[in-house]
Amino acid sequence: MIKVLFFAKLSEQLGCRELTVESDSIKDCEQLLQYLCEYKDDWSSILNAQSWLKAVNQSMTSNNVVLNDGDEVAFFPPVTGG
Amino acid sequence: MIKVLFFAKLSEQLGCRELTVESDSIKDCEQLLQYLCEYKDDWSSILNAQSWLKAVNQSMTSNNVVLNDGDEVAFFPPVTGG
Amino acid sequence: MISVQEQDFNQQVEYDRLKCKTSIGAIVTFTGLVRDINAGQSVSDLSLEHYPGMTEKCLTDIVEQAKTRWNIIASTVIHRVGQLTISDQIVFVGIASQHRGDAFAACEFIMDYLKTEAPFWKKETMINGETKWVDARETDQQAISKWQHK
Amino acid sequence: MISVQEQDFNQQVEYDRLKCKTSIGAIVTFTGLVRDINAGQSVSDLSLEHYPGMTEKCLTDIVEQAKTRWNIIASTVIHRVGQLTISDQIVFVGIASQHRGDAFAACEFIMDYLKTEAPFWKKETMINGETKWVDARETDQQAISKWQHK
Repeated sequence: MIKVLFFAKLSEQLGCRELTVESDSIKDCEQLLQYLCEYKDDWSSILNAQSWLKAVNQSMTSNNVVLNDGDEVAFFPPVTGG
Repeated sequence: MIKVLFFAKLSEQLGCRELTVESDSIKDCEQLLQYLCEYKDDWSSILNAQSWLKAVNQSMTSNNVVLNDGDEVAFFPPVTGG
Repeated sequence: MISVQEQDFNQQVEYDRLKCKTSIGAIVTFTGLVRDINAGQSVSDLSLEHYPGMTEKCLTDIVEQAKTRWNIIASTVIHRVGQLTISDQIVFVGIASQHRGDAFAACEFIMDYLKTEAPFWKKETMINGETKWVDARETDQQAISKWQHK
Repeated sequence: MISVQEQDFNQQVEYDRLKCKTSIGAIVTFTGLVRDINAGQSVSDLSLEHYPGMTEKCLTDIVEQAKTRWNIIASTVIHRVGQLTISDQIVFVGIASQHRGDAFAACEFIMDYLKTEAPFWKKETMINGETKWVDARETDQQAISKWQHK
């Protein structure tokens, strides 16, 4: 089970803030993204429209990290706090 | 008439905070310093012991500024505020 | 002290908290406020979303990094979330050090990294009622580079 | 606002004074405190002498220089004189700007120049009763150089 989170503009566009993915075939971030792109009709175009940031277990990474059961993966736009 | 001021460690060593010099023969800072060195017995050694800072009319300068009647000249150690 | 909170904060309280040891010679604070105009448009309100859990972790990491580079006696980072309006306080970073050089550098370093790494997102409501997510600024990304050559 | 004064100042009051316009997005403040140890010796008290007239002129000049280099919406410089003790506030520099880069730079610039140009002199009383005039620090002179290449 992988917990997927979306934030800010991305969560608005997808109409989704949180998702649980229960697929044994997802081994890394790229496979997860592929799965999400096929999750709903318009998700592929939204997820590919710009380069979203990604955090695995609450640490930002641009790598294709290997995923394990219980991992938390978040996708979001560039941050704008402060 | 030239108003001369001393501050901090220098005023303590000279035993003087303020002095009025009424000499028509003092035309610039170097002549003033020469006059002060001869003002009291130990002033020459104190004034030459280290390089004191100098302000003419409340602006710091390292130049030998020309002095006019009514000018204010101050001598003091490197500043240590803040 | 690190806090992500909805409620406002008080300058004197935060200053007094930082001033905790007699070895402190310098306290530098930064406060970020909601400006009336952003990217040329008149703003009326701001809402701040964040990623609970990661936010606190990220701010802790940034402060720890600062502590490896500078002498820091006490530090505070407060970031507000939720609904804010013009001139409201958004963020506070305070650093207490022996000397001012450390306090200035650590405070600006933390703000620069917070701006580009901490998972906060601003959504503005304009005075015409329109809402829009604030775009990340290229200048914030550039601000990071000055810390990578020191 | 520039003030040379014997009385203490209050952080919240000075912050509120700086926060005078809705265009302000960043407020940076520096506060200098009397440290318990200076140059390895335990300090008990501090007395601050200055050159009345020149001090105010010099601080005004430094702030004006900062205004030519950075966008400053409001500024405050307060420097205390007279008798102070451990942890007492000595100096406050506050800058309000649209953006943080200007506020940080202007605040540190003013402190660096104040340290080397403003006619203040500190005399320390040690816990053993000895008094001595504080020596100027070479590092303060070096701090100036970073503003001359920018």
